[in-house]
Amino acid sequence: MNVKLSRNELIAKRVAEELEGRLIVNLGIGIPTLVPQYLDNPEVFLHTENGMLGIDDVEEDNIDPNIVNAGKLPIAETKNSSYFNSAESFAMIRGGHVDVAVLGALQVDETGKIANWAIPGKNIIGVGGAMDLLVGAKKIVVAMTHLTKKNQIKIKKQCEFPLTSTRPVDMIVTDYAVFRVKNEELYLTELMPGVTLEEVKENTEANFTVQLKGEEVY
Amino acid sequence: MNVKLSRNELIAKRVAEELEGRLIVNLGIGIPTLVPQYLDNPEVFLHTENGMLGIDDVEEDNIDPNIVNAGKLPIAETKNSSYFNSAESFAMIRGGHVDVAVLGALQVDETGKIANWAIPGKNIIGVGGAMDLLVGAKKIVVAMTHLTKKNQIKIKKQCEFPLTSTRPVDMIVTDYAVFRVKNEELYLTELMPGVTLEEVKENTEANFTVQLKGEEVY
Amino acid sequence: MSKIIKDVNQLLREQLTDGQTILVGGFGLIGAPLTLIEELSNIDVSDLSIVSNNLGEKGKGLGKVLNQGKISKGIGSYFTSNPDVGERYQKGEIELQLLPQGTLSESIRAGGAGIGGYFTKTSVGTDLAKGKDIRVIYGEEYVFEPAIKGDVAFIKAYKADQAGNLVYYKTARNFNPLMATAAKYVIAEVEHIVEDGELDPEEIVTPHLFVDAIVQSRYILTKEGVVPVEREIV
Amino acid sequence: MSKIIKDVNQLLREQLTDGQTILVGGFGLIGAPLTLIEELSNIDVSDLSIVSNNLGEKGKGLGKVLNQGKISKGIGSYFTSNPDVGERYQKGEIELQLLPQGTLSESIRAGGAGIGGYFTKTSVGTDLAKGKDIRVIYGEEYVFEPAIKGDVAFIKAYKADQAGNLVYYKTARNFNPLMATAAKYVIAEVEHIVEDGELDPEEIVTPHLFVDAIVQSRYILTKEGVVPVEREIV
Repeated sequence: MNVKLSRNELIAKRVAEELEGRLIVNLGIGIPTLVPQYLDNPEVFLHTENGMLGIDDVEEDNIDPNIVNAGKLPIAETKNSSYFNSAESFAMIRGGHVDVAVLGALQVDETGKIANWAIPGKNIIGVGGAMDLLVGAKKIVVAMTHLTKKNQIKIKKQCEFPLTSTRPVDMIVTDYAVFRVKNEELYLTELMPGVTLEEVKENTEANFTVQLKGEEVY
Repeated sequence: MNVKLSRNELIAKRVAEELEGRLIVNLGIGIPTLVPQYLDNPEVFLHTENGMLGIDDVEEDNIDPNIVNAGKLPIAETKNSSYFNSAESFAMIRGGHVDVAVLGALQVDETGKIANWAIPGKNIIGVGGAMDLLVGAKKIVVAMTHLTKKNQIKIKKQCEFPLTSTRPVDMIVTDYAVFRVKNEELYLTELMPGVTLEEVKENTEANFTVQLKGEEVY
Repeated sequence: MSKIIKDVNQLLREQLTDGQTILVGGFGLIGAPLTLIEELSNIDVSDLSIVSNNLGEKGKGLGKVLNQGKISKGIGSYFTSNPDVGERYQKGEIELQLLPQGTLSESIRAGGAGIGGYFTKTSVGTDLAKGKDIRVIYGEEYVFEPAIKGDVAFIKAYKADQAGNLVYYKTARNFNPLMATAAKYVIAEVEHIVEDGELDPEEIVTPHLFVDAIVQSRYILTKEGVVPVEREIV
Repeated sequence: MSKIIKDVNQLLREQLTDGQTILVGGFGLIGAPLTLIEELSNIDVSDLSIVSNNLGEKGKGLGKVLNQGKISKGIGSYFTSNPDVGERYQKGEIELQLLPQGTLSESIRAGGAGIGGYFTKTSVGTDLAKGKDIRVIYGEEYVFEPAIKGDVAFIKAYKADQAGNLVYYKTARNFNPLMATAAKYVIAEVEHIVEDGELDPEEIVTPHLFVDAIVQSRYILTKEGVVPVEREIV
């Protein structure tokens, strides 16, 4: 099977490749929910902040409306799943017991800080677990399209949208490229298939250091 | 059967009579542990701060070393018992979910505040759950002998021993008398069998108002 | 004295008054006390403050009560799930207090546990920390959050025994065990009422000392949405 | 990579270093990780801070380790259970931090939950609140207590599955589930190791993400006291 992946699938697949070793992983809504289909690491255990550890895809016939993820999509138990209340779930997140959070973002600034919960001018009436994940997960991976649907730049010098946290993320995976964040600076470390460095530069406002494979400088 | 009760048993029996209606009750070590044998109220549910609600006496043959109360004495489950961890147990206590705590005391002052955890001059190396119960239980009943083993007065103007809490208790049951505490003042409301008012006065340093039955003034 | 109450309408009329704060369990409709919410829509009460992750969905669950104008304040983390909330907020018809979901749940736990308030790193440096106290602990910045308590809690559990011990079902657990600890009067709506001794003491999630009243669920969330069920009380 | 470790002595030699803070579960000997404590007495390590409700009993449990002079600080609520603690304290051989039991347990929970500290009414106005910050919240005085965390936790559970999910036994639960959340490296001593799927997801008390290593209990508390048991690891 050699199906051409959509932009979102391409991003999800690249994130899945990053999840090596025994890991507790929390997936945000949107592109992150596509990650599991590319995972073949049995030591990745998925955590959902509404109170469950150990998540599998569910077959249509087996849907139970009371087993859902944070996006309220139906999921299934695995052999070593457990359930817990919301305070315990966020205790896990804030307490540093989740290894990786994969999150969507509206904007990223050039220090690696993200905005993913509110848009100025609209009602700011929802935040959910975004801020908790940002301060608590050991590693944060952003999975997002490089540009908005209207082709606006999302990786900016500064976010116009309110920040989710003062903590920079660790990695940004888009349909154009992969960036790593070190000491509040962005490093372009990979280009996605068919994308040129020039295209990344044209569509990114933030400063970044190019550090593609074979160009390691630190 | 008309067995003469010991002083401690007399105190425990009087405390048991006080436990009416549906109640969650926590019993401290010492005299309070004698209370259950005089209880015939099926709506009293015993709570122990090491993590159990719903406690019964245990037969010698059924002792399980891993089912104990806060005094580390073996106990038994009842039909609606539950277990929980220490933080949850003290959340119940501090959060106001325990109706009555029956506690021993070393001294009581004339405002109804007690000292029951430390003796000056000795190492102060143990407090356990005493302070939590004092601030959290809805009603505090002290169950203690009126005098020390050396016949020293325990109900004093002021405690010489360090206070357990700034919160006054609600009731004091001794082998001499019953006192109620209202607005940080002591009211003698009952004399124990065979004890005279004179004897109580002689053996009590704290000021108190006499308000024996038939003498209600408030 | 049994905690099992058959007349839910009467129970709510007895327990609810204008201006109260009500804690309502659930993550959207999952684990929401749908029967109690439905009955709330039949009761004449106003100016309620509702503590709940969401205010239901459009016209459903708490969304129905919202549209009756009974809710003057919402305390939650994700009101976005019901567009009617944003609309009322815009018109100034409802006050909202938005908290990160971890802070919402922790504050309710604190309320039930006799904790006055606590320090969390969540939201430090963001718009949601504006005006809140900051304290440095072991070199890191934390924001102060006060405990949340309610007058009444509406919770949803799976099973209750006669004493009022509760167990939950899957991810319908969510906020319910927390809210069961943090209100003066706690009403648990359950799918099954069993005899004492049928619940394993090790698996009881909410010990009975937290529960004041038990009512039988008459609305259940299924794959097809919320459906009424008829079941006899034991 | 299995979490089940057979060579406990080697595990402790790898994980422990002088000066660490170790959280040790149990209420006296009930629910204490007796095998890990016994092995601690065979390890060359010193200047330990031990967070535990008690420091064992005289010569038993942590009492044995205490008498070896390995413990320089105790953080607990009831050291009275071991007279040797008082004696060493008198001689200035050990530092003690005495906390109300509810504060001890809440501080450990806070440590595991990413809470920097919290306000409790417990101890306000007493000798144990001396020098601590007081804050008035909704008109009542509370005392500030910082979170407690450890480098290593020794906990005792009843069963573990292969992934490391834990369930406990009766009142042997006590501090163990809290301590399992609050250390960088968590070692769970268990009586039974079962296959994944044998524990009910609803009754798991400690989800596996908290547990780093599992060892088989070789010492068990019975009516006759602590006895060695020989059991094969699954």
